[in-house]
Amino acid sequence: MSPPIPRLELCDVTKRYPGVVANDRVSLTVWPGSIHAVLGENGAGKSTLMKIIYGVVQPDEGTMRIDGREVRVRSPQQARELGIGMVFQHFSLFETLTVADNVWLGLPGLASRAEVVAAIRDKAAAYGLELDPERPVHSLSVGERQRVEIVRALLGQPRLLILDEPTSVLTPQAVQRLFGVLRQLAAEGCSILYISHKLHEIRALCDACTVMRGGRVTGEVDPRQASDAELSRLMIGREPPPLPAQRRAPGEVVLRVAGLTLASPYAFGTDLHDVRLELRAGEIVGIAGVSGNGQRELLAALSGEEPGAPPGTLQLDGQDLARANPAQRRRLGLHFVPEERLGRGAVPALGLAHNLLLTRTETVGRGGWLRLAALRTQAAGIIERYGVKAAGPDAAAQSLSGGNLQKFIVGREIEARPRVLIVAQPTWGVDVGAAAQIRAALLALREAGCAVLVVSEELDELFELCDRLHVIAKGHLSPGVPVQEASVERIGAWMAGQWPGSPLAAGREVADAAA
Amino acid sequence: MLRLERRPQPSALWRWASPLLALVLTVALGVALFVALDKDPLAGLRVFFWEPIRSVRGWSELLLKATPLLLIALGLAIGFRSNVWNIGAEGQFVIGAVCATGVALALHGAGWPAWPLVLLAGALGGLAWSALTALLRDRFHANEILVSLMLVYVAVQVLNYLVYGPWKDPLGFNFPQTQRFDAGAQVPRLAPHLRVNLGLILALLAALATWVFLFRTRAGFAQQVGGLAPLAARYAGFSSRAALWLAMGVTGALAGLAGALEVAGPVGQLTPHVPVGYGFAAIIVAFVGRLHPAGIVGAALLMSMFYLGGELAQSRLGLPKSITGVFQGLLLFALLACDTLIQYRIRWGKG
Amino acid sequence: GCGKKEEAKPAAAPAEAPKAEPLKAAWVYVGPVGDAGWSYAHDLGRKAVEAHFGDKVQTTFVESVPEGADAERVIRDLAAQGHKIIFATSFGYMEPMLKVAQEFPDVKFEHATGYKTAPNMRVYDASFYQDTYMAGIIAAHMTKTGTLGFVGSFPIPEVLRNINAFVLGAQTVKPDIKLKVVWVNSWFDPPKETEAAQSLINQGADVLLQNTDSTAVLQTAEKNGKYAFGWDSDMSSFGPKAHLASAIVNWGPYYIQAVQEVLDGTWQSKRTVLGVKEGVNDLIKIADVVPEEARKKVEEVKAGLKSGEFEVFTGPIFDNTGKEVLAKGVKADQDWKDKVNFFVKGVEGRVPAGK
Amino acid sequence: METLALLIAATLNAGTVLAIAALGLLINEKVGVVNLGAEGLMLCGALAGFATVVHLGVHPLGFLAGMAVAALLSLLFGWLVIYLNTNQYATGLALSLFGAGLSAFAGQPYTQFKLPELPAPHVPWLGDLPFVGPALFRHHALVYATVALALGLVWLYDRTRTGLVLRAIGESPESAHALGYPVRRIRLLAVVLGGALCGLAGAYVSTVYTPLWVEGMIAGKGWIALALTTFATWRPARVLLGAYLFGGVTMLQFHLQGVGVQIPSQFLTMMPYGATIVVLVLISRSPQWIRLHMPQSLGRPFHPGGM
Ligand SMILES: Nc1ncnc2c1ncn2[C@@H]1O[C@H](COP(=O)(O)OP(=O)(O)OP(=O)(O)O)[C@@H](O)[C@H]1O
Ligand SMILES: Nc1ncnc2c1ncn2[C@@H]1O[C@H](COP(=O)(O)OP(=O)(O)OP(=O)(O)O)[C@@H](O)[C@H]1O
Ligand SMILES: [Mg+2]
Ligand SMILES: [Mg+2]
Repeated sequence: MSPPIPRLELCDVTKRYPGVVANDRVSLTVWPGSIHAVLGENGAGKSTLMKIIYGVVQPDEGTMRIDGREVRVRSPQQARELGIGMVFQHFSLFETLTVADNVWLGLPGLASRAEVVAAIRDKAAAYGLELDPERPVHSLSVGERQRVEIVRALLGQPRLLILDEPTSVLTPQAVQRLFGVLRQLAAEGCSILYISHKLHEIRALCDACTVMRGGRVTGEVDPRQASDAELSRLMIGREPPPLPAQRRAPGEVVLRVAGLTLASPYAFGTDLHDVRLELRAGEIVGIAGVSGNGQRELLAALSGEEPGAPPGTLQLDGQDLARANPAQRRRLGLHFVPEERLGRGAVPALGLAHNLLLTRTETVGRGGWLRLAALRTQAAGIIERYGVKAAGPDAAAQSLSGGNLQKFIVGREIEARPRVLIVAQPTWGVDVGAAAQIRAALLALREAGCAVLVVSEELDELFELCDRLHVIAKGHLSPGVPVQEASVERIGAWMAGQWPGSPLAAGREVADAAA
Repeated sequence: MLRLERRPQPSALWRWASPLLALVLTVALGVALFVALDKDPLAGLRVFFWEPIRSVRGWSELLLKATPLLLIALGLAIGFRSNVWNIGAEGQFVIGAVCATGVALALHGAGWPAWPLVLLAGALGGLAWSALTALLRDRFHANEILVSLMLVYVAVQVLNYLVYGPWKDPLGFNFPQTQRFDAGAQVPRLAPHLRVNLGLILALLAALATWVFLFRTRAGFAQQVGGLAPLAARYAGFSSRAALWLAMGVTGALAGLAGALEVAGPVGQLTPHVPVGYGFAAIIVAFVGRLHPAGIVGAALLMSMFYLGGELAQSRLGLPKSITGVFQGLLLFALLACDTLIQYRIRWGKG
Repeated sequence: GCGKKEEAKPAAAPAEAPKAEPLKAAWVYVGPVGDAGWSYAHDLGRKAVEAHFGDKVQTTFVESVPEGADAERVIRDLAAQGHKIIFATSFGYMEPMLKVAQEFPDVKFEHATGYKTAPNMRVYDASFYQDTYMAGIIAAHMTKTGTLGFVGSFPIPEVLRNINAFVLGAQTVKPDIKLKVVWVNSWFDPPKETEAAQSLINQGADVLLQNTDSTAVLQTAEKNGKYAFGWDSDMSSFGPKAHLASAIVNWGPYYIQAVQEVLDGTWQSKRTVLGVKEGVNDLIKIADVVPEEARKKVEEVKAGLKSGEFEVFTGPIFDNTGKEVLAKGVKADQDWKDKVNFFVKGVEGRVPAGK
Repeated sequence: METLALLIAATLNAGTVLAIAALGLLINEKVGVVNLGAEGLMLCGALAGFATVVHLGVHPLGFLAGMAVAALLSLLFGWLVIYLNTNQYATGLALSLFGAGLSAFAGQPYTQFKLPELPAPHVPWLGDLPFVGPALFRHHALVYATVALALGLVWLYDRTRTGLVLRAIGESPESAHALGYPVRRIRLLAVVLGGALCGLAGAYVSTVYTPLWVEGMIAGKGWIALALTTFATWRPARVLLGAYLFGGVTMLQFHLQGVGVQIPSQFLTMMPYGATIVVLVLISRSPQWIRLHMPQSLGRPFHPGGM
C-alpha cells in the first residue's frame, strides 16, 4: 500500500501586507477525513491563510498542493473546481436575496434555479440543516444564515471544507449540532479545516491542530493530548495572566432601564421588548447573547445614538435620559465604547488627538475654541498610560492595529471618570496581552465605584469579568443571575430564550431561530 | 499590471503634490490641444497664465471674477466636508441677487448708503432658498443633490418672472431689466477706476473665518466628522441635522451674498443675465482647492484665470469659447486621479 | 482637429505693414457664431465688412459673451486693444458698453436693439415686425384651421411687435383669424422649441412662426405636415415642404456704412431703426405653394415699406381686451412701438406679467 | 379627442428620451455606481450621433456613434471611480462639465447642418386605427425599443442569473468578491453599458427628436433622468412610467399656455422641475422603504484588497 496522499499541503506560504507579515513561511498538512484545527489569537494570520487556500488572496511566496498536485488558486471558482469549499468568518450573504438565490450565486455550474432549490432541500435533509429556500436572508437568524453558508459550501461537493470561526455566532446548543454535521462529513471522507481560538471546541472536535502566532506556525499538536497550558503557550507565548479577583459589595442603582420597548431603527433589526435592567455602582453586569438578538438596538438606545426611548424608561441617578443625546448623556456621566472602533469609536482619517474630541471636552476652550497643544498632550498621556503603539498623537486612527486602537478608545472613556461605562465586545479582535490589560482596566474601574455594563458574545470573557449576567434573546432580556450561579449550559439555554418565565419559552420557533 | 496599494497613512507629500501634478497634467494636455489646433502653444499659455495678470486692471478683473467663486466654494467646502451635497448654489446665487435687488429697489432714492442692507438681503435670500432644500432633506429625506439642482431652474424662472414682469424698469422701454441701483446701493469699489470691490475683502474674511471654523473650533470639528465617519458623529452626539442645516445655510448665505455682490457690484441692476454659472464652477473650485480654505483661494484665482484666458484666447488667438469648459473638466479629472496617490501607492506587479 | 470655422485674425498680431494701419473693428456676440440665428446673421455682416474693405479694415469677434458683468471686461479689452469701432449685438450689452464708452472717447461704440446713447455710442435696430406682417399675409392664405401658432422667446416689446404684426397681416386676409402663443423663455433651446411647436400643432395651429433662433420649429412643422417660416436666415433647406418663407435680416449694409463713417470721420451718435426700406429686413424665398394672390399682396406691402408710405401699425388697432390702443388713421411713432405691451385682437391669452 | 391622442403621442416621444437615459443610469446604479455625469454623456452622445448622421447619412449609425462615444467617456469615469476609487459624486460632476465643454468645443462646425429626412414613422395597420393610431403607433422605432428595453431589464433582474449577479454586486460587492465574482470588471461593464444608453438618448435627441446640433441642447434632461431612478426605486418598469409622466408634464406646460391659461409662462416653465421635487419628496418620505429597495452599496467605493 502506497503512503496516503495529503488532501492539502502548504509549503512556506508568505503573505505581506503594508506594515505586517500576515503569513510568514507557513506550512500545513491536512489528511483526508481529518478535522484539522488552526488555532491562533486574533491577528495571527488564520483568515489570511484560509483566503489564500480559497483563492481570494494571492500569496507572495510559497506553494500549495491539493491531493499531491501543485496548484495555484487564482479565484474562488478555481478553488471550488478543485473541491474546496469555504464558510467565511464574516458572512458573504446578500440580505435582500432569498436563500436559494444566495446559494445559486455561490454555485459554479449553470444549474437552473429550480435545481438549486431541490438540491438545497436534499442537502438540508441529509445533514439535518432545515432551511426554507424561498425566505429572504434578512429574515433569518444568525444560526440560519450560517446554515445557508454551510449548505452553499456543501453543494459544491467539497473534499476540503474550510470553516473560519464558525461558532463565534452560535449558541452552545447550536455548536453541538454543527459538530454533528462536521463529524458526519469527515466520516464521509471530507477534510475539514477548522479555525478557532477556543481551546475546548478544538479539543472536542479536532484530530490535528496547527497553532499560529504573529503569522508563523508555532507548533503542530494533537489537541486531544495537549494541555490547555501547552496550547496557550504556543498561541500566546505565555499563559494568560490571572485577573485580580477581589469583589466588593455593589452600591446604589445608577442606571435603570425600566420596561424599554422600542422598534428597531435598522432595516433588518430586532425590536426590543420590555427590557428591564439595573446597574449599581461598583459592579460589572454582563449581557450575553447570540449576535443579532437586539444587542445593537439596546446599546444604541442606552448610548443615545438612536433616540426614541419612551420617557421614563431610561434613568441615570433618577434622571430621565430618554430625551438626551449622546453628548448630553456623557455630560451626565454615561460613557460608551462601541464594538466598531474604526468608523464609529474613532474617525479613521483623523489623528488620535482629534479623535479625543469625539467624547472629551477638556481641551475645548471658550466659544468652542480648540486648544490644540493641550489636546496633543492629553492624547500623548493616554498613549503612554495605556501602552498604545502609535506614531504619536497625530497618527491617524486607521494606521493603528485594532487592539491598539481599542486600548486608546477604552483609555479615552475610562479617563473621563464615568459614572456608568457601557462596553460592547471589549476584547473583540484584540490580542491576548491587550485583552488582559483592558479587562484589568475595567475591573479597576469597578473598584473605583463605576458601574460597568459589558455586552459580549464571548461567554468566557463574561464569566471572567462580571458580577451578574443577563441574556438577551429576540429582543427580550432575561432576569439577572449572579455569575456564581450561572453555568455555560444554563446561559446557553437562556441564549435560546429558555429562561424561567420567558415570553419566548413557549414558542418552539424561537429556539430554532436562535439555533 | 498596475495596482493600487492602500497606504497605512495618507501621504502628506502627495497632499501637496497632487494638485500641482494635476495642474501640470492639465497644462500638458492643453499644450497638446493647442498643437492639435495648429496654434502656438506658448502663445496659448501666455494668454491663459500671463495676459490676465499683466496689469493692475488685469488683477482687478481677475479678483472680481474670483470673488463669487471663492465665496460659493467656501460654503460648498463646508458642505462637502460634512457630506452635504448642495449642487444648487447657482439657484441660491440667483435668489440672493433677487432679494438684494428687492431691497435696492425698495430703498430707491433713500439717499444714504444702503449697500450693507442690500448685501444682507442677498445673504438672507440665498439662505432661505437653501433652507428649502435642507427642509425637504431633513423632513422628507429628499435627496439634496436633486432637489437643490431642480431649484436652480425654479430660481431662474423666478428671476425671469420678476424682470419681465413686476420689476421691469418703468422707463426701460419694457426691456427685461430693473432700474439701475442708486450709488448708495452699490458696493464701494476698492479703487475708483477698478471694478474690484469690497466683496473681495468680504470673501477673504469668509475664507479666514471658514479656516478658523473648520480647524480651530469644536463646532467645525463636529461638522466634519459627519462627513468623514457618520457613525462616529452619531456616537459622539454630533447632530447630523445640525450639520445639514449649517452646511446648507452657510452655502446658501454665501452664494446669496455672491449674488448680491454681482447685482450691487459690476452689474448694477438685475437682468436675466446675472446667472452665469458661478454656482456650478464653484464646485470645481471647491474640489480643486481640496475643500481647504487656503486651497480654495488659489483655486478660485486659477479658475478665474481660465475664464479670462478663455475670453482672451478668443480675441487674441481666435479660439472658441468652449475651450474653457474643456480645461475645467480636464483639471478636475486630473486632480481626482492624482488624489488617489494620497491614499494609495502605485505598484507594478500582480494583484 | 476641430472645425474649419472661419476665424477672425488674431488682433494681437502686430502687422508691421509699410502702408497705413488698417482700421480695427470688433463685434461682440451673445451666442455662438454657428447658431444659424442672431449671432450668425451679425457675423455675416462682419464678413460683408471684410469683403467690402479688404485690408483697409481688420475685424475681430468674441462670441458667447454673457450679458452680465463679463461683457464690460470684454468690451473694455477690445477698446484697449485699439479697436476703433465696436459693435455689441445684444440688448444686455447696453449698460456695460455705456460705461466703457465713457472711458474711451476716441472709440465709436455701436449697440444693437438698445435705447441709450452717448456722444460716442449710438444704437441701431431692425424691424422684424415688417417681416412678420408679410408672413401673416401668407399664413392667412395657407391656414385651413384658421388658427396660427407662435413660439415666443421672451415677452419683450420687440417680440410682442412681431406677434401683433403677424396677426395684423393675417387679418388683412381673414379678419377672424386666431393666434396661439407659447413662450419657451429662451432664445435658443431646440428641444423646448420642438415641444412648444408640437404643442401648438396638437392644438390645431397649422402655420407656425417663431421668434427663437433655431430651426426646430420649422423642422417640427415639416415632420407634422404643417407650415412654418424661417427666421434670421434662409432656412428653406430645413423644411423643404413646410417652409413658406424666411424672415431675414442683413446687417451688412449698415455695418459697411458705419465703418465707412469712421474712416471718413463722419460718424455721429444717433438712433437708427432699419427695416425693409434700408434692405436690412426682408421676407425671402416665398415657397411655390403660396398662391399668387398672397405673393402679390406681399409685394405690394413690400413696395409700400420701401417707399416709406406704408406703416404696419396704423390705427385703428384694438388690443385683445377690446381697448383701442391706436386711434383710427394714426400711424404709430417710434415711442409707441417701443412700449408695446399688449396683444392685439385675435391673439389668445395675455401678455405674461403684462399690466 | 384628437388633441388628446396627439398629447399622448407627444408625451411618449418626450418621455422616451428620459427613459433611455434613466434606464442606463439604472443599470449603473443597480451595481452600486452613481453617475452624475449623465448630462455630459448625453451631450457628447448627441453630438457624436449628429455628426455621424451628417457625414454618413445613416440614422442607426448615429445611434451607434452616440453610444460608442458615451461608452468611451464612461469608461474613463468608470476607471476613475472603480479602479482609483475616486469620489463618485465629484467624478460624475467632472464628467458632466467636461462633457458639456467637449461637446460644445467639438460641435462648433456642426451647428448649421441639417440631417437627411426621416420618413414619418407609421406602424402598418395599427397606425391607421382611430385615436390609438396617432397616439401610440406613429412613433420612431426607438420608442418601442425603449419599452422593450425596460421589459427586458425587468426580466433580466427578476428572472435571470446574470441579473441576480448584478443585483448581488450592487448589494454587497465584498460578498460578491468573496464568492469569486470579478466585481470591478462587472461594475465597469455596467457603467459602460449604462453610459452607452445615455449616449443613445443623446443621439436620439439630436437626430430624431430635434434633428439639430446645438451646444447644451440636452438642457437638464440628464439630471431629470437621474432623479427618475430614485423616483422609480430602481425598478425598470417604474422608470418607464416615471419618464412618461415627466414627458407628460413637459408637454402639458406648453399645452396649458396654448389653451390660454392665465399663469405667467415662467411658472409653467418651472412645472417639470417643481414636479420632480414634489415626486422626490413623496417617494423619499419613508427612508426605510427607500433603503429596502436601494442598491445597498450605492455610491460606496469598493477596494477588493479590503481596507
Ligand atoms: N487586506 C488587508 N490589508 C492589510 N492588512 C491585513 C489585511 N487583511 C489582514 N491584514 C492583517 O494581517 C494580519 C492577519 O490577519 P488575519 O485576518 O489573517 O488574522 P486572524 O488570525 O484571522 O485574526 P482573527 O482572529 O481576528 O480573525 C492582521 O494583522 C491584519 O491586520
Ligand atoms: N487638505 C488640505 N489641502 C491643502 N492644504 C492643506 C490641507 N490641510 C492642511 N493644509 C495646509 O496645512 C497648513 C496647516 O494645516 P491646518 O492647520 O489648516 O490643518 P490641521 O491639520 O488642522 O492643522 P493642525 O495640525 O494645526 O490642526 C495650512 O496652511 C494649510 O494650507
Ligand atoms: Mg476572531
Ligand atoms: Mg480571522
